[in-house]
Amino acid sequence: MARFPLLARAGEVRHLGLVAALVLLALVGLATRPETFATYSNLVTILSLAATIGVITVGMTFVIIGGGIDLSVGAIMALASVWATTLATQSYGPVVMVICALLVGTGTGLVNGLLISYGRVVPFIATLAMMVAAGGLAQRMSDRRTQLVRPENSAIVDLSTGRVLGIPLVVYVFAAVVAAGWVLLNRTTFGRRTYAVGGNPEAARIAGIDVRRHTVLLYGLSGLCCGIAAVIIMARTTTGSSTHGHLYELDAIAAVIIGGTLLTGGKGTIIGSILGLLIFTVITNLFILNGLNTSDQLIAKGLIIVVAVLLQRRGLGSRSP
Amino acid sequence: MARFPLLARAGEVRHLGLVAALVLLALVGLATRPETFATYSNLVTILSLAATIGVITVGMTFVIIGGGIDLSVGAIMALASVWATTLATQSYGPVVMVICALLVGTGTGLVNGLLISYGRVVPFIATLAMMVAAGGLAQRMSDRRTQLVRPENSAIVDLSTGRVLGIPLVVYVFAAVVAAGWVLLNRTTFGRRTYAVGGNPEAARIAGIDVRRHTVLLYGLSGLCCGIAAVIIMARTTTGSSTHGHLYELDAIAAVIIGGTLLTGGKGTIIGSILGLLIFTVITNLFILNGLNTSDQLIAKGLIIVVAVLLQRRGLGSRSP
Amino acid sequence: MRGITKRFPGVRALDGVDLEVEAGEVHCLLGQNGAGKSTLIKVLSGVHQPDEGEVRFGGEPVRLAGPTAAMRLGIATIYQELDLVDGLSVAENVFLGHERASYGFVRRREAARAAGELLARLGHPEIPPNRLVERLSPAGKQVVSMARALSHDARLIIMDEPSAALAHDEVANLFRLVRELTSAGVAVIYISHRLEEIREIGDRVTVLKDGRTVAVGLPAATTPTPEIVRLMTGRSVEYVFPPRRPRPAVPEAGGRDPEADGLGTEILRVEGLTVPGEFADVSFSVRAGEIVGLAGLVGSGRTEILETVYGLRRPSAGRVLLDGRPVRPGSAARAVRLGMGLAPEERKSQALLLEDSLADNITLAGLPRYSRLGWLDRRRALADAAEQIAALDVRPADARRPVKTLSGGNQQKAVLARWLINGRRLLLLDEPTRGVDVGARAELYALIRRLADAGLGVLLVSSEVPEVLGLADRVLVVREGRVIHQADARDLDEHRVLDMIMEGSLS
Amino acid sequence: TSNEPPAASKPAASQAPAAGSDNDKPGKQVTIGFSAPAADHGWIAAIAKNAQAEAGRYSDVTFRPVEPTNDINQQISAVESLIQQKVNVLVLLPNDGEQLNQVARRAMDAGIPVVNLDRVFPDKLSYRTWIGGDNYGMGVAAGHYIGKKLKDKGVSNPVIVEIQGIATLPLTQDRSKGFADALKSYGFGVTAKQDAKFTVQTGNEVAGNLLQAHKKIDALWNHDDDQGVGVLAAIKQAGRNEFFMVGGAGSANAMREIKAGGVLECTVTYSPTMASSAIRLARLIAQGKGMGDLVENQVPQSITLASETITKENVDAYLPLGFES
Ligand SMILES: Nc1ncnc2c1ncn2[C@@H]1O[C@H](COP(=O)(O)OP(=O)(O)OP(=O)(O)O)[C@@H](O)[C@H]1O
Ligand SMILES: Nc1ncnc2c1ncn2[C@@H]1O[C@H](COP(=O)(O)OP(=O)(O)OP(=O)(O)O)[C@@H](O)[C@H]1O
Ligand SMILES: [Mg+2]
Ligand SMILES: [Mg+2]
Repeated sequence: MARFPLLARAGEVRHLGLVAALVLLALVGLATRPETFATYSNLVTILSLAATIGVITVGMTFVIIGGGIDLSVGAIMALASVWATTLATQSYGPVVMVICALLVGTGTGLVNGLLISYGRVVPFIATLAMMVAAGGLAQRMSDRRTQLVRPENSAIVDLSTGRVLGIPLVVYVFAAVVAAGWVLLNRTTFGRRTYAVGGNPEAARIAGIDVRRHTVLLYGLSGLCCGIAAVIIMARTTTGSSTHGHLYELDAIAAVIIGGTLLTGGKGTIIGSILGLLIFTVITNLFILNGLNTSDQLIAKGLIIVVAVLLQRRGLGSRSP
Repeated sequence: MARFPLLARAGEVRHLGLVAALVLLALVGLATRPETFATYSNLVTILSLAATIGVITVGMTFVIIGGGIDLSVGAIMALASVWATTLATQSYGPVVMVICALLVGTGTGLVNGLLISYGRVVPFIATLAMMVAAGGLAQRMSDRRTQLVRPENSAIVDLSTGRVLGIPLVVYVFAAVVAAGWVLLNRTTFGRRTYAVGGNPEAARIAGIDVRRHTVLLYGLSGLCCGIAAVIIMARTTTGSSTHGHLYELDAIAAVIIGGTLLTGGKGTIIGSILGLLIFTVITNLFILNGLNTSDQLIAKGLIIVVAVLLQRRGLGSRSP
Repeated sequence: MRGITKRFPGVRALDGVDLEVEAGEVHCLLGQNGAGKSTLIKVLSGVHQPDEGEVRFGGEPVRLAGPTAAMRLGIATIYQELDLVDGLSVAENVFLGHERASYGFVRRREAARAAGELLARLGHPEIPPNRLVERLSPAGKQVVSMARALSHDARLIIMDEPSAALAHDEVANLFRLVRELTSAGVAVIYISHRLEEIREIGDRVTVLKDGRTVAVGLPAATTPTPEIVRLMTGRSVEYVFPPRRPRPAVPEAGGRDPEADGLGTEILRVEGLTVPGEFADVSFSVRAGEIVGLAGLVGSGRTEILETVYGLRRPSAGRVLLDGRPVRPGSAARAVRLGMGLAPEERKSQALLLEDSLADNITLAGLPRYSRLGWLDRRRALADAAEQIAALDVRPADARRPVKTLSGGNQQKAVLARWLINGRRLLLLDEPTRGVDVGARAELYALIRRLADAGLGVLLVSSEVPEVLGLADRVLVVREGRVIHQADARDLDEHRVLDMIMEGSLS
Repeated sequence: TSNEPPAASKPAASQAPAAGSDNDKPGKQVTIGFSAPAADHGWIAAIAKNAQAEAGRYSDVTFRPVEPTNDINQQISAVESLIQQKVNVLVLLPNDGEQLNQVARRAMDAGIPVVNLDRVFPDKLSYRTWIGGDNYGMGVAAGHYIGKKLKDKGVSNPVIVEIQGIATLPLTQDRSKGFADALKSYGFGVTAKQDAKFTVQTGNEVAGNLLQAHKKIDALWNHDDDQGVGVLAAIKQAGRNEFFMVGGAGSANAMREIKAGGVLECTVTYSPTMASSAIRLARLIAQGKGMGDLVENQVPQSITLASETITKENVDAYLPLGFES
């Protein structure tokens, strides 16, 4: 946990295992597909594809460090994308669409937080219920149809097609969210308190931290990330749909845990989560470059997850018990 | 935790909330579909539908009380059903098919357990990896096709069509697994150790319990339950397929938690889990009877889950902190 | 504080308690385990809301709606259960909840510097403010807790058993600080089960019993011990340490005639045991009926020695023989089968299933006894548990009560009872009286002695030198992972042992 | 898409003329039970909508749909409950024909005729009539379009990429086989294939990666126009246009793209109007009538729709039939 200058270097040791796993995957890519893997456009593609879950993973990292879990991220993203692409919303133009997605995401997240904090429903169940309900609501709003972003609002689609320095704008959005998440977690009282709330809620309460309020904010933050992810998926697919984000929660949680965050809370890093996620994204890319079929992809993916986790523990070295 | 005689009665108070939720649902059923809901054949339908996940839920209860989680149950069930319906297996007749399903389930579960105990991979990740890999293997073995139970092995199908006292045999299998699970958890040293291992693994280890071995056995048990569930799904659908059991893990975990088992381990009951599951199944049945569309069904389901949890907490009354 | 009443579901933890503390004094709170001391101070620091009663501070009635409200008034608390966050650094823990920050951004350098100053004031400049708290020893964590209390500009500092995790010299350090505070006019509420500390530092004493005040404002220095003990326990405790067997004719005569000194055969022999980085070349033996004590500073490696004997750690050299047979390391299950039992240092985290019943806890290590083909003989288990509960006088004597509702001393008895139901050869006791009140302590001492008299070998670790000297037959002095001296307990006195564990030399 | 002017999303078949007979006249009152997978996909949604709308056209039909689900176990229960309710005839689009076979057979045994929609039951005793699309034929149509066009261009060793739907569905395998067989007749083969999951998002992800794997592509067949929206977006994002694309199913959106002229040149139909036809057949079966244009007194045992090829030339004729994804 590189939170103080001198620890910073030592802290990075934590991620050595993950970096090693990524390097290994890259070597496999170079060996099997030398002509395509290391190209600029392929790397950009990997990052663009990682952007959606990546943003969600940042929010999930906060929630899990804070001692919770959020199963509803995929459904919230779907709901936000649907709400932002209804005819009514679209009539107000792209800016309102973005604001709508962010508000819907944040609002739904806050409802999760209130249920958990004040309703005292365990996070797993509260967010599972939200996953089911938000998914249903998204279907209902969209009448189960895929809603196209209308041509007059194509400014949203430009986020994925528009490039600066050859890199699509969605990648910048992704990077900005990661950077903001890192600063928030490591440099602000909100972030430091998140560790306290997750690691020892009783101690946090005794120290005068409003644990309930903080928990509500954490889920709100996760919801906000889902809203941003909804904007990205709208840009990537040119649509809003209730099928967006299916099973994202599992991938996001897995990325966070592979990144070294404890499911019990109180420990973890944004960088680890993003590295964990990139491992997933690079695996998929490698498989498709090599033309593996889905069944083999799945078998290999299972094995790679286990190997990545074992490598990550080595990276922790003697610091793990 | 009704582990000593006199506590047994007090223990049942725990489930009052769940029973109340079920009664409420039943009243809704009687009010909306008086002519069909309370019929014998509808109740039998509910139980047959509950049997597959029900058996899995029993294994999941053990794993969660023991401090773990098993995301791979659906995939293991699919793999077992596929393996048991390959032409090669089918050529040995129905008994071998059943044994094959049970062995595949147990074996895969044991691999989970070994990864977690001796490989020290956190349960969430180990079983997630297994979920992905077993799913892929099932696709591969079946060549992504649905495998029919051959006519000469129709003894397996008879489990769902054959009836004793008007009740299909699968319901008896379900009941037997629940009863066996209850006895194992409440009346054997294995069950006692499960509570100890989940409640305080360090204390259990120092008290001379082989925590690692016990953990391996718990996942093996969960795998065995998946094997049994595979037999039931083969009987119900007359097929083995890699698509069986999709998302069963979420339903099973939710049922266990709604049933009052702590996700942190050390506490919980089989009866609670089964009540939790029946709530899900009755909800689905009510929706079918009332012809609700999926979106509304999902929204309602999300709300009902939250209400059930709140009711269940009331049922716990003063015993919760 | 006047007429404070606090009810928890099923218990009335406080029942009209009065407490009055003056500026500049050290006011001690005494009482048995579960008397309500911690609950009282939690009311005072805003963690619990009282059901009845009134709190006045500086003459004004105040409402302590939450921890922040108390802190704002200048009430700072060092809690009994450590209240630190493992995943945060020392500095972050010190300022948790009142971070040095501007616009929500932590001023990290300033926080580190300020934390460093506080630690230096506490006599621990060596603790780096940037280190993660999880990497500190229990004593180090206690120091951080104190630094946090000091970081508030407090007019009243409450310390709930601050010395439980501290070694002897650390306690002296703590007292120096307390005197510094009181001379600056700060009031201190001090809770401890060690009467000698109360005598040394306390001005006045308030005694709680079963959630009621039984004595207010007794002079700390002059009230006689039996009087205090009587107030706390409601009865008189005549002796503290039980009598030993008669002194053997030839001490340390093992070898020629093992039974000559009234002790039995050798049960445990440890030869050249070494765990790199923890301890080296440790050799000793324990005989039937003998209590062997390990004295040493916190962090000297005694816990590790016990754990290695028990098979929880793998030694790099040396061996452990139980009844002459080598114990292969690697699993506690094997040690248990061979007849060892360990009562670990951290009762709650290492020994107890807090949610489960007393009976479940007592029978945990004896499950094979109640298993017939895996079937649990619940009647016999319950009967055995009840028998031990009666024999050890566990209160309340209700086998079905969840163990988390028991007081510390009774929980400790439950841990001991666990090992008594299935005929142990050797008991390893790590700090068996930590956090246990005087009355229960005397009972535990008597119990341990009875067990030894019945033929068990006992290996005892305690940070309280008088306890080791009073209870053990033979004492090993451990310093920095080495046994530097062993002798019959009657040939040692407290002063000499303290010198040895601190200086490493014989004075 | 639902956010188009409402007029365009009217189920197409309801505007189609009735068969040339007096079959449309009210007859015996019948209850039609209906079960299909969950409508999380435009095509399936169109199926449900068409069925509902078609049933609504007849005063003598009581429509009894059950909760759609993607879980086999639940669909079995749903059908069981329809059998209990003793409907006159069942229209079933199973999640998987083989897995629902047994319960369909039970319905038939209970005297309830089953109209098997699209995904076929393996056992002919399990249904009275089957009506569905021709998945193999769809692959063949796409294969012929691509093969012929590349042959005409004189391309040798073309890079042909295929994006499938859900890999575990038999229909996917049929489509792939038809595609490969048709290509073979031109001496071509599929260079790479991957499956998306019938959703826009997976279509986008898979296509994004596939376009990286093959820097130069000659032709691309995407099985499904729903996921095709995501595929087209990925092609735009990669800035690629050196190849042409063929779609599948025939959504209105795909037709508009074809009309506008772009990468998507053609789509091969698999029309959800079959659901409307199935309801009509079910009604006729229950009323014991035959089909007006046929000589037979009874409805035939099986009806296979042809897969048609829609290109810029004929797209205007098909636009009214396109379903909104
Ligand atoms: N949160 C709680 N819920 C229920 N009961 C509690 C709670 N906290 C304390 N108690 C009960 O209140 C009583 C007083 O406990 P308290 O911790 O104040 O004792 P204490 O005097 O500090 O004892 P010790 O010397 O062991 O620290 C005990 O019976 C205890 O079991
Ligand atoms: N300041 C410190 N920083 C980091 N680790 C420490 C520090 N002090 C002690 N430790 C470690 O803490 C561990 C536990 O020491 P512990 O206090 O349990 O020893 P002990 O001699 O058994 O003392 P006791 O049983 O009296 O508590 C040891 O492994 C030691 O290396
Ligand atoms: Mg206390
Ligand atoms: Mg120790």
